[in-house]
Amino acid sequence: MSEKKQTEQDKFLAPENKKHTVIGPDGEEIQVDPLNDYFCTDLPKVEAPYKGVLEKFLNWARAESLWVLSYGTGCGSIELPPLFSPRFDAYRFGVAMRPTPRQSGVLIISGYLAVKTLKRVIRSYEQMQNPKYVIALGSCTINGGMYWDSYNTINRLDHYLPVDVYIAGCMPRPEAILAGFNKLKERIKSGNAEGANEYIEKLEWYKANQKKIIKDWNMPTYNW
Amino acid sequence: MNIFPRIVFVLLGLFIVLNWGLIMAGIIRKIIARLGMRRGIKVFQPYINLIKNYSIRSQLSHGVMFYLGPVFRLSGGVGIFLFMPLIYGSDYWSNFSFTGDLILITYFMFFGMLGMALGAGEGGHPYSAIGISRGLAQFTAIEVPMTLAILSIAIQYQTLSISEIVAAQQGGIQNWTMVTNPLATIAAMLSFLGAMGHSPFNVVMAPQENPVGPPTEYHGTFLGVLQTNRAILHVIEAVLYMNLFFGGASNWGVLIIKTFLIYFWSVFVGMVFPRFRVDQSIPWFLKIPLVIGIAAIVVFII
Amino acid sequence: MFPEADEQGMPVMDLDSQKYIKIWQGPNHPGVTGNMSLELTISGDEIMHAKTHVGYLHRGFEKLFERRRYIQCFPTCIRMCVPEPDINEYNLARGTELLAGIDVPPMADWIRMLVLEMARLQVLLRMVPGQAGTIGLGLGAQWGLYYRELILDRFEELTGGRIYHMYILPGGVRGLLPDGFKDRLEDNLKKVESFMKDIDRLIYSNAVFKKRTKGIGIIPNDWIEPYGITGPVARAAGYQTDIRLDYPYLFYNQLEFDYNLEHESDVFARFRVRRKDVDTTVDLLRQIMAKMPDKGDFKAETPNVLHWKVPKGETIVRCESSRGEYTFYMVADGSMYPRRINLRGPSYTHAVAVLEKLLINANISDVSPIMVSLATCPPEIER
Amino acid sequence: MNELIDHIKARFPIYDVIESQPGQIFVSLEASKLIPMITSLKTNHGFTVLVIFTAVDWIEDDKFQITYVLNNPKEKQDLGIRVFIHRDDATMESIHHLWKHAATFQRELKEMFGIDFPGSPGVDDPFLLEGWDNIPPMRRDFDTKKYSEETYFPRPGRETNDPATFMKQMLYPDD
Repeated sequence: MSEKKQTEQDKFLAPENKKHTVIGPDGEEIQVDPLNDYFCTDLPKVEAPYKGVLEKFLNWARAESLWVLSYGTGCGSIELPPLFSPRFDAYRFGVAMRPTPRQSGVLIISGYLAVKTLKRVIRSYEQMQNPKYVIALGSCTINGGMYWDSYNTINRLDHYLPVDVYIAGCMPRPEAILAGFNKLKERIKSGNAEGANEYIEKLEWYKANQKKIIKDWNMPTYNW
Repeated sequence: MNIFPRIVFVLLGLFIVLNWGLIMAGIIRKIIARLGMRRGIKVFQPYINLIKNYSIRSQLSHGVMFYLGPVFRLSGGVGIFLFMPLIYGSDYWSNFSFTGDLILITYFMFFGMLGMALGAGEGGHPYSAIGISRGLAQFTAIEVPMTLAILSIAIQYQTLSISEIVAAQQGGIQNWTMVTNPLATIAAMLSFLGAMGHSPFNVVMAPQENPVGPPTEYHGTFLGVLQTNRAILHVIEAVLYMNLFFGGASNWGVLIIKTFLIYFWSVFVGMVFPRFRVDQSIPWFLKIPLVIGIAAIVVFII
Repeated sequence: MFPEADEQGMPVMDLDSQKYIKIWQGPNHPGVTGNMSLELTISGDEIMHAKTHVGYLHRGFEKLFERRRYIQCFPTCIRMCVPEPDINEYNLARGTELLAGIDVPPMADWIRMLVLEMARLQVLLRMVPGQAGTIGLGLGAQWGLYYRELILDRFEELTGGRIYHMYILPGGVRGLLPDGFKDRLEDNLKKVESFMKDIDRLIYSNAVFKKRTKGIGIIPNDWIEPYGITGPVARAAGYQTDIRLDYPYLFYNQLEFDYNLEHESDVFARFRVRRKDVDTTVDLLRQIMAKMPDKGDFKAETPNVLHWKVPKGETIVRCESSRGEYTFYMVADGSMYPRRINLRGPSYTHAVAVLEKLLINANISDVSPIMVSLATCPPEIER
Repeated sequence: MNELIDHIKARFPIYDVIESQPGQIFVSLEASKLIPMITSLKTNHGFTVLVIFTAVDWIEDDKFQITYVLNNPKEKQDLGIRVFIHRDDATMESIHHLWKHAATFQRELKEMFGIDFPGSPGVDDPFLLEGWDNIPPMRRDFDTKKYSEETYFPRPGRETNDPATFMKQMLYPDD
């Protein structure tokens, strides 16, 4: 990393992530560079799927048990609570909400993404475990929709994350979201939903796009 | 009985308990859904979730203890199972029950918690740490009335063997501890609410206040092990209460019905109450159930 | 043990001293209302310092309005407050009418009032049972969403949209009520009333709920004006404010209702005020249906909206949303595009200045009840 | 309301007094007189609530208009005060000591318009944007469409029609 880029990165670092000295319990001074010491700097590897009937069976289980990260990124999140209410009841289809990215397999991008949110979405996505799927809700994730000329919202999500299913509309009705879930299930069962591996294979391209718009990239390249 | 057939029956019993635990979780979720005017999940959804969790391809580890946390938790659950007599009067289904098993089982109930706490602490997530401190503090408070109730029963029946306690309750509902020692039963059933992790005592793993407590960092196979343990633990703790207070079971059918009803008691309360903060739940346990527990002992000493 | 403060009044907290942990609640935290985050420094379970971070939903609406004609602003502006979009439509329409000097036929005003109150009921049905969901009683929220769907059905019948309606336009509304609409709405109101009785039993007389919410998040009376606190939060402190009564717009002066006041000013008092608001809203809907005319002109003549030059001027328009005073500031420069449309919603102060202050010394488990009681809605802060 | 205006007029040089609605008056004022005037309004005349605090960019006059709308909850009156400052080197006196939430408004104005309020707490902290390196976005010389097209990979295929010309094309193609 060049000298200039280094100072640029330091400018945006949170105070606790800057290089500093920690005094240990026995009075020893320890130099800490949190970005390298506290975070994992390795890059992920492609995890090849199994072959044959076993993978088919596992894909069936993955499709029938979709754990969604409860992260309402945009206005589409107003239609997510009704999805789990008496009228629509997505639990019937094995869809459930999980509050932590480690345990969830589906990331719903509910609407437009401001740049500041995109950064958190990328972190959440990378913290989820392979295999993982992305559902993009609303026209604004497809081509910018209502906010196509806004200076702070992205226009196409597929340049930053691999998207499995798009659900068009502004905003999509719960029925449309349920249909989207069923589409995702079909895709998983047919073995085509390898977005996580695709992301790792094209990591450089995705990272270049992400870093182009996230000007204050103050985190490791891949956030485990 | 010879040791090898006994091991086979223990494994078979573990398999039955695990399956009943998963199906019970499904049925309970279904009932909760009906209460909320929904159709709810499929009854077999817990199985699918379990398979899915074991099928996650990538696993992250935060160190050796992080691996061992779920293992400790599972060995805590299986440990309770190993020394718990399941069916009264059956030599095949009394596992490794011996004369002092009540003490060992109360120890195993805490063992899993501690192991999990060490493992989750290594995860490094602040919410894990908050959840652990809440969980251990609350569980200590839960244990007090529970232990008092167990002591009361031990004094009442003059034994520390679960099999003998069950044997003493045979011969009709009027011999159950529930009738002969109601104070101890009340104290124990109140502490059961806390042990099962439903409202109002689930601030440890509350999704809103503290997502989601100790298991925040656990995923994939680790989470699968935790889920397996939960299925076993819920049934086996209900079996413990059934043996101590509700006359035990003379066959599998009775066991299934009684464990379901005992477990449903905690769900039933949990549905209509929000959760306490941890600084409210600990005083609660140290007030009403504690007083009832002490009274239960005093009655039998006098 | 409270940390020392430096000369600017900010607490000095050395994270390496192991006494404090810094944790982030949000943006993906189920206990935080919407997409915003709180940076909390805690010691034990007690919060020492809180800072709100907003901007996760910033779309630059006020910049986009510079590039949109007045009529094009409508589909955009309703997305500024997602849970309750109709107040945006009304404010923008009313502001445009005031600037352009258009008189609205009375029938349109009655229908607007009906739509606004239905929107308020829709929000409250989500919010009133949902507030118990933040402390673990999700059953009421499930039921509440079912009854909210009934109101959304009426919206769908009237406007064709579930969440975003675009029904109120400058000069009036898009159409009259369909046949039998009032009967169906009355039917739904009856269901809502009986549901509210269940909610009273399930939530408001629940001992644990009271124990969790009483005595936390108290807003002193002398904060209200300096912090610009409005709506139910101010009314829970005994401060008489309701835009519908103070600055009557539409035909609110022909309806009979009163301020819903509480005096404890804690989280429970704010929840009580919202509960009373449901009754008021149901009552107001009945009054509106009884008093509104059956037929009439529903739209005034407006110039061709694509060539509409609104004369130079500026104005502020306000209405009462379910969360408090909702104000638009509009400046026209005589062209076809608005010069500036600025929105100031109640969350702008509730979620930033008030919340940061209110969370100090609170228990970390109480963050989400306090946030929900302030009814923060991030999109209207960020726009 | 008119008495109030007469009263203020006697003490402060206000001009451009416009009554936009009943009970709602907008006045203009010199920037240096603002703090004494709103302090007096707040303490003596009951204008205790700050409703709107925002800026308008009049790029053709090379000026920023800062608008303060104060509300008198007792008399139900609104008074909007317009203050004009130069666009380059835009600085205004801070009012964070009068209203607690004014600092939030000032933080936003600093970020969105580049108007500085020296002394306001946390005014330099980013509020809505993160890592922004362009001119403040709400200034009128910032072209949001151009920025979006250059930065965010527009998906090909979107056709944008100016509604007026499009309508003309569709309805009267021969003209």
